[in-house]
Amino acid sequence: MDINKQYSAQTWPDHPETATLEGKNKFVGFWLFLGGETVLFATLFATYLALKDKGPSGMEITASQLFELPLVFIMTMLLLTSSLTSVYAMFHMRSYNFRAMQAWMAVTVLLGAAFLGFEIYEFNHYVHEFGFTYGHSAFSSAFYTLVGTHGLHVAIGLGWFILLMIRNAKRGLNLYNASKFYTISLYWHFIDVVWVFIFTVVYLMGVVG
Amino acid sequence: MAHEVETRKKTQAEFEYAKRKREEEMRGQVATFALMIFLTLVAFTAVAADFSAYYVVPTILLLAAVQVGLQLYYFMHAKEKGHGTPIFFFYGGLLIAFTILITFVTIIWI
Amino acid sequence: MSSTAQAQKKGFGATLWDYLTTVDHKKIAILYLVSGGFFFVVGGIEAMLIRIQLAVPANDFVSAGVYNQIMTMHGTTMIFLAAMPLLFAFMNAVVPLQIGARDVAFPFLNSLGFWLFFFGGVFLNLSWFLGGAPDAGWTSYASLAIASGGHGVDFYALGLQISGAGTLIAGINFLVTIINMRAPGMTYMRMPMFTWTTFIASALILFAFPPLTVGLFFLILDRMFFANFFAVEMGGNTIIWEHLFWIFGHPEVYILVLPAFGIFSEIFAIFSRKRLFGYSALVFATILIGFYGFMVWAHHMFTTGLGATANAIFAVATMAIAVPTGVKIFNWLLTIWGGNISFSTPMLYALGFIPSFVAGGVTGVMQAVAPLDYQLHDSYFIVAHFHYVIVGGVVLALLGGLHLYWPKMFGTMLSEKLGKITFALFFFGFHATFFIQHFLGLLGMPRRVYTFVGDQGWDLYNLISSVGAAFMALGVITLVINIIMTSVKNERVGNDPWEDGRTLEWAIPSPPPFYNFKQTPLVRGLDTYWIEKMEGNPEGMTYAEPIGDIHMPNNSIIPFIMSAGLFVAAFGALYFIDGDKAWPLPVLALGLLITLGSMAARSLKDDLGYHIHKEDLLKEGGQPGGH
Amino acid sequence: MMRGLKKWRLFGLAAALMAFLAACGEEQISTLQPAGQVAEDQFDLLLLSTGVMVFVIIVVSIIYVLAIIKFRRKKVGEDVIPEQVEGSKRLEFIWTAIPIAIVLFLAVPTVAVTYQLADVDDMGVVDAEGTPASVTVDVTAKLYWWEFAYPDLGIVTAQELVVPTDEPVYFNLTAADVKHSFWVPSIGGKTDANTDGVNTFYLTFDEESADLEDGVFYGKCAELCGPSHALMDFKVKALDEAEFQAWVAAMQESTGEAEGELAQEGQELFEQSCIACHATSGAGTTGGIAPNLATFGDRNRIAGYLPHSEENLKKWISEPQEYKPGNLMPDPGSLPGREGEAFSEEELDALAAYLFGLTVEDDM
Repeated sequence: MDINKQYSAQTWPDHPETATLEGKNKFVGFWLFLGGETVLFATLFATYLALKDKGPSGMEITASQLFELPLVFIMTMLLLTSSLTSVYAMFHMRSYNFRAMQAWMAVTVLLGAAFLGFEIYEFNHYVHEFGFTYGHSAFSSAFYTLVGTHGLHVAIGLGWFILLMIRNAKRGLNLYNASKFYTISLYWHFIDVVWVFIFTVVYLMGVVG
Repeated sequence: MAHEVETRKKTQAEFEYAKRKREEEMRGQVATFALMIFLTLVAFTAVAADFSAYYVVPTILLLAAVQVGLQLYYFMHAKEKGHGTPIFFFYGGLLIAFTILITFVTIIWI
Repeated sequence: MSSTAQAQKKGFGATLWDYLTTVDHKKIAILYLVSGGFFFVVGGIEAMLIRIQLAVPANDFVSAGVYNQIMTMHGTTMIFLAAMPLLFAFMNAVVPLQIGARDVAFPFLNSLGFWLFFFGGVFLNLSWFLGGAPDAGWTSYASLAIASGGHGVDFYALGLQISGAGTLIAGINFLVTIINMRAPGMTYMRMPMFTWTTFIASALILFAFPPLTVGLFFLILDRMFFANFFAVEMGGNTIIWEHLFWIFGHPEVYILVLPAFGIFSEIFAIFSRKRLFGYSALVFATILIGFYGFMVWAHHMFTTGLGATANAIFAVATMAIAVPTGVKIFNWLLTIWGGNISFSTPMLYALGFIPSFVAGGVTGVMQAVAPLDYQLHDSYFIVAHFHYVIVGGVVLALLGGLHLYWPKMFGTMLSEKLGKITFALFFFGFHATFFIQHFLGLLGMPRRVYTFVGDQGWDLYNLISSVGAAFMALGVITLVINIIMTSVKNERVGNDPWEDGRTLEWAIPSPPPFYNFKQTPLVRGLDTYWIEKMEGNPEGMTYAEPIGDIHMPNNSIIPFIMSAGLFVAAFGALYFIDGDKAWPLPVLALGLLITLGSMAARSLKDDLGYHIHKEDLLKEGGQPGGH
Repeated sequence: MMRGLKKWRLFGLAAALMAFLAACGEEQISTLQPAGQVAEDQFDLLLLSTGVMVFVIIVVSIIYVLAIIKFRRKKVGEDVIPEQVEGSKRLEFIWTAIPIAIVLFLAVPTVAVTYQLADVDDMGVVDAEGTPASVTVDVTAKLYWWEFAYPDLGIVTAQELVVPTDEPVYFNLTAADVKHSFWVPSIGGKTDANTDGVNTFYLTFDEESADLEDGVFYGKCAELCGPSHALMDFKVKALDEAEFQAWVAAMQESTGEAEGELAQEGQELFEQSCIACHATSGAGTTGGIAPNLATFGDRNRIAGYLPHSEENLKKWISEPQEYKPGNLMPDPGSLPGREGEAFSEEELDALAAYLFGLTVEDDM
């Protein structure tokens, strides 16, 4: 494949992400990876459920006291919206509109960064207001590990977005990088999928008790 | 490894058609998004309204499952062609994930 | 380039650099083979020390603490650092050839997977020199693993984490390779059995390793970073570890044994000169075993106290696995039935496998009988059982596969005579060592004991077992002699040295040229090469394309550096908890920086590979030996 | 000639018999010589499953041997290319259906016995007067020793479990430090002693242990628990109902007082150095950090595995780490009042005299 080959909107394939063998491989491989990630997050969720509210005898902090829904709602909105903006980015990628794609990706990154900021604030809040540190109890370890692993995925996703945007800023779309843009957007949606379960299982079910 | 990619210039009609399809799809995506926001609002409201946990928990889990389906099939394009194998494996992962979750809420004991 | 003869002509430095940077699946196969072989010998030495210690009652050859380290490292090394990489060696060497591909789907990741495994294994074994090896058993049950002093268990958790990441990458790579890279006409139901079993085993890796990853992270976080997953007094729960470990650990058995089944399937077909009997039944049995593999893990935990209902469910589910396994055994028997059996070395291993594995299988069913398992669990009976499965299944496959594929990988045959001696010594030693252990278990001897008091009815049996182990060691030594002697002689062989090859890998030179297939083959049925041979096609292949330029990936040192970064970071993490040194945190950061930096470098630099031009391919003609 | 052959036959028969008997192991520890209902049920399952499995092995072996003999290249011919058979639906059906039938056949008793062995409903049931109908033992596994408390009887012992025969004995099992596993092979299968939570089960002892070689059944720890896992043995004395009641009464009255001059010296020393961890009265409470020594003189082993002699006791007291690496018993020098000084030979004699005098069986 010639990396310098120029395309126009009319020569650009309908599915540029899987137009090359490398793209196809990346596409299938990444989906498989997400299948593995599903199991990984499931074990974290399962452990969280097993250790929820568990601590040294006499521990007083429980999920229903800890969590505050307004903050979680804002974070959810941010992440859900960022999922839509990355869909827009892919829409423009498939339309061979590089600038629009970059712009939507930038929006996605901003939303993701805001989400991450809130999460850091939230953790900080728990530690300082409640003394709910990582080593506080089995509950705290399970909570921070589950939500923190998700946060780490968000951070990695942001770094990945930024790296791709900088790297390709000057040369625009080609079939070599189309699949890369596509996989990061898959990854980003997956992060959103995990968050849907986090806000449901951890926060909402935590508040319900 | 055939690394050369056949690219072909679309005729104007083909191009217009593809473009229209994409735009239609994008409108669908926005509708999906609206639905997702709505489901989220329902879930949060149900919890904030302090209904009995027996009703709320299954409801919000169901809402989450629906949202995930929307993400998978619309945002992640799983309904498009060529997704058979990936989705098969993804569901394999979900099946095992489900087994693990069931285990950890039943036989971890204490 | 891919021939050893040519490699010898190059300087040592150039060859070393070549192997450090290679992304060629055939060379990565050799890397897996060599390092897996090395760890196999290390694990074997540990096994010999165990049998020396247990040869007589109240022996003080090694102390209790050291024994536990040896025993732990024997299990860990054999499973993670010997059996799996050796299987990966054959998968890498053979699977792309069997499906008519020029390479795997992700050559770069293939190299990364290997180096992660390698550095993880080295890290784990450095524990011997840095204050003591892990001593909580290869299962590393949480309460003991948390209580264990020193850094042994830290080495275990970090080392396995690194090499486990490599395994996961390798698994995904094989899956995508088999899904996307099959030659035209190679439908799923025309794939050779070894490819099929690799496919299923890789799927198991994909889903089984994440729970291990999580479990190991919990262990790392608990031991080194103040978490409380398993600290009961802080609300933790040790049963979580047991579940996570066995959710991984049971499929792991199938990850090992399915490719072994694949190798034997190839051997049975080749040396009976007959197509596999009931190919489609074998395929479905493989899929079924893979699926069941995930649904039965709690049979390792019958005595934990999960309750009668859980035990009953998992007991019956476990028994169900016997059905597809039985189907496989009978299909193999019917493959040789009516065939034309040649008793060459690989076939001896395959024929030796059937009774050995059946014995291991039936004791498995006995242990599925949950109440009976209360007696057998954690006794020497279980030790006998899993060695019958792992040695009688996997190791025999590795040895048989080694003899089978050696000419394909290196272009020269191993000596048949020495090969048969190896088989005889190893096979006799294996049964002498482990058969008697069933009875030791029934007579009340628990496993993982560093010594035993005499006159409990165990003395003679233990001695017999130790003598048997010596025969296995002799067998392995004969194999090493065989490898050295035949490598020195280096008599070259042609495409199909066993003369009855059936699948595509036998249609190309031994060793294959670095681009594998000059022209992509067209697959016209199961056992392609056999079909072409029977139809008198002198080329051995029908081609799907004319000769043209071939695209090849570039070599890269980045996988090596990326893995080395994690290796460095692991030291930082390991010593962080001591709190008396200033350097761990900077080292942890430095290591992660190396890894992230090389990831960024990889992503910023385009790696488009290069082309072999049509003219060069034509110039080479049909010369075996390649480049 | 014929006579020679006959002799050989006899010899062969005798050898086979010997091998068979030897293969059943020592009756105090072998699962093949069950001495309780639980072990018998498990032994029956062993026989059943072995029988079924031997049948499978025979079928496979016959096909296997015939195939190898009939279809070897020497016989078939060097250049013969056999027919490339694809498979057979009928055969596939047969060897799927028969194993399913076999599995179902095994599954029924498996499930039944699994539930049966988990049945502890009668545990702690009391009669009209409020006395428990059966004996319950709280077992706590600790680093390399076992504590056995009888909460209903108010007594505690260690290392040697004493139980009545011919009635179900119920157990509550837990671990104090790391996981262990409780196993008396000739009485019944093992159960893990977890650090989180209690496992309950029952065992029945059908034979009195007095008839055995050492007068005890052997018990083992079956879960790796550290360096001395191999040495974490315990013993079981199964007494008939009357003897058991006598033993309980003697335990309840045991005081740990010494008799004789040397032993009294030993007691003084013991009370200076050892009493902080070891109780010497059977009517104690649980949770001691070291074994209760009320029955020390009745025991069968020192430190769980050394022969029960004064000599071994002295060695064990002097160098506990040497004999049970990783255990928690301190060196004599570090005991209260010792100031780094080991026990002298005289002191060891006195301690031995005292400890060997701690017995309840004499009072039964």
